[in-house]
Amino acid sequence: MNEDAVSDSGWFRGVDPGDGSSARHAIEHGSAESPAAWPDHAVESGFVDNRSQYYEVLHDVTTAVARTQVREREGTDVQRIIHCVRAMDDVERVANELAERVSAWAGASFDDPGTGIEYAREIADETAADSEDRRGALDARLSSLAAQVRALDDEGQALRDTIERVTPEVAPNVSMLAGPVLAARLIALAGGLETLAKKPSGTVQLLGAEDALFAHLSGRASSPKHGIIYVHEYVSGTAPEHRGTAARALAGKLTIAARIDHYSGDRRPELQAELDERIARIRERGD
Amino acid sequence: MNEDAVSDSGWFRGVDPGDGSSARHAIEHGSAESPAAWPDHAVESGFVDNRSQYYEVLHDVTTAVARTQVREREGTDVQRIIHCVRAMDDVERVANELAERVSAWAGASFDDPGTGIEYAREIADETAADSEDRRGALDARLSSLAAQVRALDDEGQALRDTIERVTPEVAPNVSMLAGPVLAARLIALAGGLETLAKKPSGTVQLLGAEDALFAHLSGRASSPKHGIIYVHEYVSGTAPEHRGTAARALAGKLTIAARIDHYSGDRRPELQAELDERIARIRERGD
Amino acid sequence: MTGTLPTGVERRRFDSNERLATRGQPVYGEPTDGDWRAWDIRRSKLGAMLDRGMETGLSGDETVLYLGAAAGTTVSHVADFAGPTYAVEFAARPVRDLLTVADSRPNLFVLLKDARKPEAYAHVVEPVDVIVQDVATRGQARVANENRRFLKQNGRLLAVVKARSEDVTADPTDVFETFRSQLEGYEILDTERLDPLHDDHLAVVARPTW
Amino acid sequence: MTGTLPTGVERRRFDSNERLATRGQPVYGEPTDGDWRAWDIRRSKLGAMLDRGMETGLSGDETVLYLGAAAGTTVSHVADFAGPTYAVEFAARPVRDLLTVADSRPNLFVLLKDARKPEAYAHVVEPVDVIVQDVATRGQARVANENRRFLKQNGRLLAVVKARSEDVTADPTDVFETFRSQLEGYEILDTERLDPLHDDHLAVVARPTW
Repeated sequence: MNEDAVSDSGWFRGVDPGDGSSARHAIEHGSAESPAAWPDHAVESGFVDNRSQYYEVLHDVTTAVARTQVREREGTDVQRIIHCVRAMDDVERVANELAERVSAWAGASFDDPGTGIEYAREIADETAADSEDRRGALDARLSSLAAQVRALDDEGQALRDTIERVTPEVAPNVSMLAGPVLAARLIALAGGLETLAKKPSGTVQLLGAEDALFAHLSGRASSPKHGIIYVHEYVSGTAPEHRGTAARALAGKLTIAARIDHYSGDRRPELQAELDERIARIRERGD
Repeated sequence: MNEDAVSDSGWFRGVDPGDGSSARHAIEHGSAESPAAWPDHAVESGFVDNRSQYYEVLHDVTTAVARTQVREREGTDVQRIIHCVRAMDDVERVANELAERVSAWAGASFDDPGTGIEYAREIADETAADSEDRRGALDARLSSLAAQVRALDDEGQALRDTIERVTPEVAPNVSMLAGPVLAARLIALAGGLETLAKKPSGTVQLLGAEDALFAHLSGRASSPKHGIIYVHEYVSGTAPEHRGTAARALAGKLTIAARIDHYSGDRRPELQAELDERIARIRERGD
Repeated sequence: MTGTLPTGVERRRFDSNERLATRGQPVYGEPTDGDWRAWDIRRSKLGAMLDRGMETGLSGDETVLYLGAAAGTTVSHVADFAGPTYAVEFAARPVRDLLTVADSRPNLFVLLKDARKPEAYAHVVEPVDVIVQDVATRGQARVANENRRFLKQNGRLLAVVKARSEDVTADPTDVFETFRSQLEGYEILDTERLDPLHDDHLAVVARPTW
Repeated sequence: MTGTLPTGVERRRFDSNERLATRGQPVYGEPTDGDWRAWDIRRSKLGAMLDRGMETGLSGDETVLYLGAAAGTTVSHVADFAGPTYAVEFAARPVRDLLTVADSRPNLFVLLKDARKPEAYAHVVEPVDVIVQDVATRGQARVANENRRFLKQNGRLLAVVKARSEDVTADPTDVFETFRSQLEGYEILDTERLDPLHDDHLAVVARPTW
């Protein structure tokens, strides 16, 4: 226990009752070795007039402090999600690039080189007793390169696991509707949960399609119907002629979900039911 | 010992003296448990007329077989170098890309994020006792990502080491003049030592500048003066007005070196002396 | 049913079932009847303890320190019948919900603190009649020992020990035995397993020794 | 200097130094005098053995199996004074140089083979008077044992044991002792360390036992 950090006075010692900021600082950063009859001390010291006033002040201050702390911690979590989703994309991309190199290299030694990360993992795992010749023919550097691909692939998976664990804590409703990874991508594209919550639905619909939108605005292409939300089954799994409508419906619900996640944090299971119903209707009748 | 592979007759058994290909195959792939007075057997079996003729045939056949084998093995080595240099470029590129991600992420936790691979290695190595706070603040996923960068950086170094060891064996003269890594790049760009040896000097000078050359031929840019050989100190370290001349001189010597490497394999230290002298003259007088 | 319910907690009929209830703003979608709200004992271990008649010593209007308040399901009922209620919770996410619970309960004080570090809230929390402990971390006995300083002389510790939080592979009986042996400065008055409503949970009533 | 030089090897004066020499096409930039070429004993362990007068049993015109011929520095001199000379080398790169050596020596037969697998060249190599062994791999005693089959009854093994090839960390004396103890079917006639010309190398002369 750090003696320096421990005083034996209540949180209100030295705090001006009219100065909320110093009160909040005292609650958050103060400390004491033992409890004491703080309400009585507060009255005796003249911090408040009576016990009931003390509890009133205490309620306001503790609530304000906790709210700020929660907001800060969630902001940190949002930043973490953004970094994780960007890192995951980076890691998956470079794993695929190096896997291509492994495949091209292995093609020089074997007649049947496979492709992709799975094949690189095979090369890295090449230890089976029945493939001794093959192992002998395997360049040590190629094995090592393949092991890098395997490690990157594992890293990508670990990042995905983290995203899937943390995103529903921070954005439960967006995660419910979009799945945690797409939710994380939307938050990352918007630059935060708050900025996502403040965007109009039409913008959310086109997040990740900025290039296509710019091409459209420059008169070089038709208007894009959807951005990253295309990967959602409710968009990509809807017939092309209704896809724009489905994207608009999904973006609408996601926008509501983001606002609830940011401003209240309640879980609203009914959002999912409403979205399900709306998409079913669009797929049936196109509206 | 595999009994099937071992016969107890000489290499010339069943070989038609006039059929060089079957003789070479017998030398390369035949086997016997024990030696025997093969010259006498060969005469007795009528393969040759006398011992001196036997040795003459043996000399020709063993020499021809060894020459072919050497050429094949070196072809494999050249392919290995090409794969290593391409893999090294890939690995170094992705290590730098992921290091940027590490740096951006670390910037969210620390006030003093560094940049580049060195900084990612620092994050990965963060174990010093005096930085416990900092270590506590370090996201486990960020540490893990940084460790990937470190592993990729090590892999790139291992590939470079392999290139530096193997290239001088395969292309001693080009390696002497250009350094092993640039030599490997030239071989990789040409697609092999043989193809490099067959290219005119002007082409060697521009290897790696194909895009710039294409832009020039399309009338969109001026003629490039050098390709990858720009990284050689004799080009980049020469004053701009003489750089084209220096590049031409270096490319000329590299072309000669590649031909010697491919066709004879002799080491020719005098090439280095000639190049040194030529560059000194260009730097002095521009010719 | 040997224990008496504290004042402010009653058994009432909701949809033809008799259930525990307190008076207050509803929190988690529980059935209501006028001011009264049902206390879902499947979601609340303290509710289960009261329901099965454990002698908790609660009589109403106590000062309470609640360790491991989570989203507030149980602490909302406690604040309904108790006096000043200090709710300690370390995870940020459930505290968002806990704040909503506190909004309508002026006697509920939310502290985003670590229950393993009482010095960080001893400058706020006064001596209490009851500690309710429902933390899901390792070292649950240590948490009880560290927080003993907050209990008044004839106070009560109402702890729920979660076997899986200590060691998912160990036999719950062994975990409970370890908790008992590690508890220091307390006299255990009663213990009861909460199965089947709450598997692998042991309810403990204890008072501080002096 | 107890040993006699084989026919075809002479001490001759080059640039005022008396040096070993053989007659043949120069190979590695060594000084020449007419047909004669100096044998650089700093680059050749067999040359060093002859120079310091070890009793090699070589008299000239022998049939030779040379294991570990490398680029041919030494084997070129051997082929100059010996009869049919079978040169085994496993690494491709030095064989390119070795082929140049063989071009002007019709009695030199180059075999790109592994000296640890004699069956792969026993269909080519006849029984020999001398094995010269200078391989830089682990298991040098095993190489000598495996190739014993090529030696005629009164033949000689002239082996150079390289301590560093067996174990870079071990004491060379221990490595040499291990080599001696692992040699099977040979009687050791003489051993001599080649320091300082060739550090950590032991020259061994042996003959097969029957």
